[in-house]
Amino acid sequence: MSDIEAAIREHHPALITYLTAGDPSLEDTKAYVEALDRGGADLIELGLPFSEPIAEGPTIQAAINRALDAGTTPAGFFELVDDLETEAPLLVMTYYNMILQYGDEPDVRPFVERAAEAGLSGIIVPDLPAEESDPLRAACDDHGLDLVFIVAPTTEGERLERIMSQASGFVYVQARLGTTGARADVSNATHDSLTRLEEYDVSEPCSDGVPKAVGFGVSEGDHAAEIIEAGADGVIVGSALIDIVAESDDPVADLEAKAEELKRGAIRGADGGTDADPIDAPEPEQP
Amino acid sequence: MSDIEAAIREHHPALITYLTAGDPSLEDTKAYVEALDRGGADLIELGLPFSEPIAEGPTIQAAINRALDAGTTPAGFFELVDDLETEAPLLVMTYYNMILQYGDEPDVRPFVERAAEAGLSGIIVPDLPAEESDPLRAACDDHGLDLVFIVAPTTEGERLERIMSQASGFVYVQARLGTTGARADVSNATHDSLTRLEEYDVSEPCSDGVPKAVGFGVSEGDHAAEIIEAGADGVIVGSALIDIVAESDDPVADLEAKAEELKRGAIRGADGGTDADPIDAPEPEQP
Amino acid sequence: ATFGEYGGQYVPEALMPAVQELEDAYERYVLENEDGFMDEFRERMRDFGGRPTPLQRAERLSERYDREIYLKREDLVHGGAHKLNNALGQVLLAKYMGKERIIAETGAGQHGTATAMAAAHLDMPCEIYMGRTDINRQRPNVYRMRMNGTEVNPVTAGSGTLKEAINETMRDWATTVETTHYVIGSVVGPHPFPKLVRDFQAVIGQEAREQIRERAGRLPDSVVACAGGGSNTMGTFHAFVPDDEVDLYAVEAGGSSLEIDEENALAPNSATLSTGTDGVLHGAMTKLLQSEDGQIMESHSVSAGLDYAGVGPELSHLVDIGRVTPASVDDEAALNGFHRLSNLEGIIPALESSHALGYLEEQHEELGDLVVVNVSGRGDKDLETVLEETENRDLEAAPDVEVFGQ
Amino acid sequence: ATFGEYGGQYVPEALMPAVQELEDAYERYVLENEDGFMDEFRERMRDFGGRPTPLQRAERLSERYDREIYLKREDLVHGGAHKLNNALGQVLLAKYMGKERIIAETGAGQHGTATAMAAAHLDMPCEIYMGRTDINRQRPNVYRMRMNGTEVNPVTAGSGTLKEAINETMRDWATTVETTHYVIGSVVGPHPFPKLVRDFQAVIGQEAREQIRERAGRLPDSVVACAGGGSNTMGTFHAFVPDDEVDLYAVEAGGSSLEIDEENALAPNSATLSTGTDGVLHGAMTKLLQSEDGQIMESHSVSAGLDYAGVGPELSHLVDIGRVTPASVDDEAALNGFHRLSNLEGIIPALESSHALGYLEEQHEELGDLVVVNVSGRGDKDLETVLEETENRDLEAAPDVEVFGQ
Repeated sequence: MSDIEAAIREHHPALITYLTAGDPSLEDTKAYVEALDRGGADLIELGLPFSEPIAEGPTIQAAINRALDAGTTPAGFFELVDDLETEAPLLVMTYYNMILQYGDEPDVRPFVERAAEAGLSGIIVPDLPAEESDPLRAACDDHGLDLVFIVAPTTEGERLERIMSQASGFVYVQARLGTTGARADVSNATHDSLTRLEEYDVSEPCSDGVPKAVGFGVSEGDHAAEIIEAGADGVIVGSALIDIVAESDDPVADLEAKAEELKRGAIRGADGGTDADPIDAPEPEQP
Repeated sequence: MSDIEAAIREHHPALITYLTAGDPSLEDTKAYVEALDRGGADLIELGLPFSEPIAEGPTIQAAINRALDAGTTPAGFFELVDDLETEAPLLVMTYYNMILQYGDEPDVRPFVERAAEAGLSGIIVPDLPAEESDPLRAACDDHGLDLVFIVAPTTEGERLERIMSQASGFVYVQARLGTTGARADVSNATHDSLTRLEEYDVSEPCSDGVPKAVGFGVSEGDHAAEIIEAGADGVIVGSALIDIVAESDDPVADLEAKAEELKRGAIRGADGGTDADPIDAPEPEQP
Repeated sequence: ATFGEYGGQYVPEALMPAVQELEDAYERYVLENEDGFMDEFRERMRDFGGRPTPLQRAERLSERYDREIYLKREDLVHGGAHKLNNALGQVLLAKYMGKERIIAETGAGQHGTATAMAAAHLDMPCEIYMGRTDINRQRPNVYRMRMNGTEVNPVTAGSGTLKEAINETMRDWATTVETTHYVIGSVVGPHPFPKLVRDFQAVIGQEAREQIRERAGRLPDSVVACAGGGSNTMGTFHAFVPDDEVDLYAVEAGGSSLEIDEENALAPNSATLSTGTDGVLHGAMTKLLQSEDGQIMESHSVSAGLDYAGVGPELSHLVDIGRVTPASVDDEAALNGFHRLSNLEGIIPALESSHALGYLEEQHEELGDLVVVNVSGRGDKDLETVLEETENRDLEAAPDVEVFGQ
Repeated sequence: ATFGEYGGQYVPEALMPAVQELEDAYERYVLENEDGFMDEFRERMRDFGGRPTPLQRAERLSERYDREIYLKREDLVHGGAHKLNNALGQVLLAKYMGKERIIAETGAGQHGTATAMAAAHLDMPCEIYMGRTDINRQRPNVYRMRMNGTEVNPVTAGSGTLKEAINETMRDWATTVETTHYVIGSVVGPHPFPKLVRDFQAVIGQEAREQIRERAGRLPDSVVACAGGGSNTMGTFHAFVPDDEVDLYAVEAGGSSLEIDEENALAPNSATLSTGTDGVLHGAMTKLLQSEDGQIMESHSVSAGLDYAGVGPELSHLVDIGRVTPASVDDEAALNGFHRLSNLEGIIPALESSHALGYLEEQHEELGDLVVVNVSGRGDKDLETVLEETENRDLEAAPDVEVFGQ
């Protein structure tokens, strides 16, 4: 069992957090990651910024732009990871071209090799569907890294089965169509997540063999609780954390507190204890 | 013999002058016409302004615009002519549409009738070639008016012969192609006129039966002399007089003096006396 | 005269030999195809001009008006309008006649750009007279002419628009007539221009007539075209004139009103066929917008290409004998027609053509079951005018164009 | 991958089903003409789009270069460029697929206006993403889209140009994929887009191949087309690819220099085929202008339509196997090409197409005796740019445009 799957099973229900590396600097990212680790994140995704983030909403796009403006490179990124000592395993989230271009020739292997060397446990590539993933999966296998697949609301039937069967680490269950980031109302996203989970047999934790974590629009402890209660093995939170990075006067403290809130919510969900703040219906849309 | 032809033969060589009626007002035109009459003009053309003077150069265009801006109408024009008592016979020069529209229906006859009543002796229509002139010529014949034809540098062969045979009053010999008005150098126009006259047998005054007067670009007494010496029966001057109307501080005096200068030049030409100020060659072109 | 009581050759004597020379050339080259002139003309209109143009069934207009509406797509001719049909024909004819230089007038610039294109294509020096006011209003067209190597001569006389540009071109021609051909831009001017231009434009109706028979199996009940000077009108109608069962509608610019302001010599429209009186302008007897005294009015239309106080003499004749029905729609109906075709059919028509479309909206019930409308040109040139004019009105067919808000 | 090592489907998982649905539709409707799709497409391109376009012998260019030069006149397609071939094909396909909404990106606005026209024609709701910078630079095209009833959504991210507009359209698609078809504007994007767009554009080369055989009695020695994303390029080349004796030249925008500024991630050119390296962008493996790390460069060209850091994967493949020769000319050569065709042939070409003409000037001696050049679009849209860019240079082919002096 991979580090990632082990972490999720051990810390079930799992909190998975995302930050863009280099936003606003790699030094800051180091402090933020450590804060999340302290706050209870069980897995940490680190975004290696790419200039064309087609799967991201405005919040993460802005984070990526800040990171690129700050001069974040793959080399710097890996040095950051070299330096990080977290309890939570680390994953890199980046676009396929960044992986291909690392090294002298377009080839996925140098990147994976360096990722393994830096101690990363897995890779998520938002623009790499299963159909195009053989070379990268082979390289990941060679170096003991998980290649995490995303399952979207449009993923159905045979394709869903095939992806589930290839999955390692965890399956990233995309709560709804669209891009990353909180929309006008976060509770809609929560409801979408719950609907998504109905497609799987989630009566038991990790019930289909591989853990399922839900992302896209999760931002509060109560949403985490709802999602976990509905059967998810983990929740993935990104944009809500980026907002803290961008806006907080004390991001380190606030990130740690946010991780704590989310983790508590997840645990509450696992205990079936969401009564305190039930989400009965979508809130009205904000204009 | 018509008034016009009689005037040319009696005062040979003839000075024919043009002014736009109503420039800058009909009262002023009256005074100017009388001044030209005193100064020695043997025939006076009065322009009835039309909004689209396609045969005129910039000087007469501007005069026509001033006259139209002053509110000059056919009715006012004829009233002016009613009032004028000049020794020189008067002609009206206007475009065909002005003639057609006088009266209730498009018809040339009301205009000709009124022209005769006002005492005009002839009509010149710059946009009416011989081919389209039958109705107007018939009306003119009915009322004893001359319809004066223009012969252009491009008028040759059969057409020239036909026009000469239909001519009454005088033939307007257009010195050169283009529109009315002095060009950069007036002596070129004089030379063009002389060349034009070579087409006719001009060894004797009025030698082809009908008098020939040369216009387009004549502005000085010496040019008049040259042209008459070459065999013309008259010279036609317009734009040079319009310039006086537009620019002089005392147009009445200046117009009378200009007419005297031109008439003297014409007489000198008839006496063969151009030696005083010979025009041997075109002057260099003005930039 | 040439057409009933209309037409003729009312030009200065100096131009008569040139006009007669052109008459001779028209008969030999155009009517008799001497030296294969018409073959070469047609070949060049195919390869250079993009002919034939389609006759397109307008699906949504057909639905809207509950009858079959077909559009003749002259907007697809090279340069963006039917104008090239005539300009290329005349420049080629000038070449056959041994002329060395081309002049032409232009108002909004459509005829000027077409002539400039034709002159570049046929390697003929070309000068275009254009009113100073129009130059300032239509800079893109001035640039297009300059790009084609044509001189553009500003005309400052009068209001600095089309009428003055024609006057000035005639003056040039009176000076240079021996070496120069004047490419008149419409079915106006002295004989043989109205016939010559009509014959070059007649390809519109010839194609449309054949196309509609092929598509609909019969002749149309009516044919609708806008009319300014009338070149697209006569071009569209000519082939149908002998077909008595086909009604022909010439839609003029009603401007803001059909009334005229006699005192200021202003007609706030260009509805010459509908409201004009007989007279002589620019070489021909025809219907005119004129004062009682015979002074030519300043006309007006939101569409610069229709903004002319005269009209082709043949159209005057066809109206007089009842073969062509004159009609007009106002600026607002034309603007709505512009927006409607853009929005419903994905074709942005010239404001000129939009008058025909405005008439279709207002009077489609009179037009029978099968209607051909000539889309004489494309409307890219009119975008600014339409935006300005739309802003001041509450037009039912206009979209909100505001995307620059923030 | 789809073309040798190039192509593929590098898209977010959420889009995979849509991409596969499109693959299925492509095979059925386009390849197998199911329900007569291709028949309807061809009929609409004839009646609405104005096809076939002429292949014109360029007389003065032929003389200048002492060889036979033929121009494929895509500038005469409705809307003013080859873009409609693809836009109409895809909007029609979306209709056959039961989609209810169209989205597309646009840079300078050519693809946006073509898509808006097609959507209006086929009565499909349409939204276009366009960078805020491009919106401000290309207002007339924004107005044209609005006139056709299309929404224009400003994209403020990044430099606010084409690349960002594509990103944003992909994001919309990832949200609305179930009801919406994304009309990609070139032979780029995930499979099957590069084949689909190529097949809709292939009519250019199919017509040209038949026309040149008819006119010259044989195949050309070479075919020249400009290349940005590559849709007019592949459209022109596709029919000739099996003809080994025909050389194919893809002329890219050399911009101001072929050097790149790695530090600022700027390429002062768009010469992807000539200088790019392999990578993945916008769904496909292809040649790219990118930094060593893999960040996509800001590209540059005086021609907005060529200004893209990627290129169609099939072109990358054809260059790799030696079937297509990549080439480039700089901004100045393109501007001279623009002026030359305008002046000598009376055709104002798009600045994109002007690159092909610039290459003709520089390298005609390599091109053999019989050359076909694709004039992918008309240049009216480029007048302002050309005036500005001409003012700052001493161009041998440019006229003096000053007529506004006084």
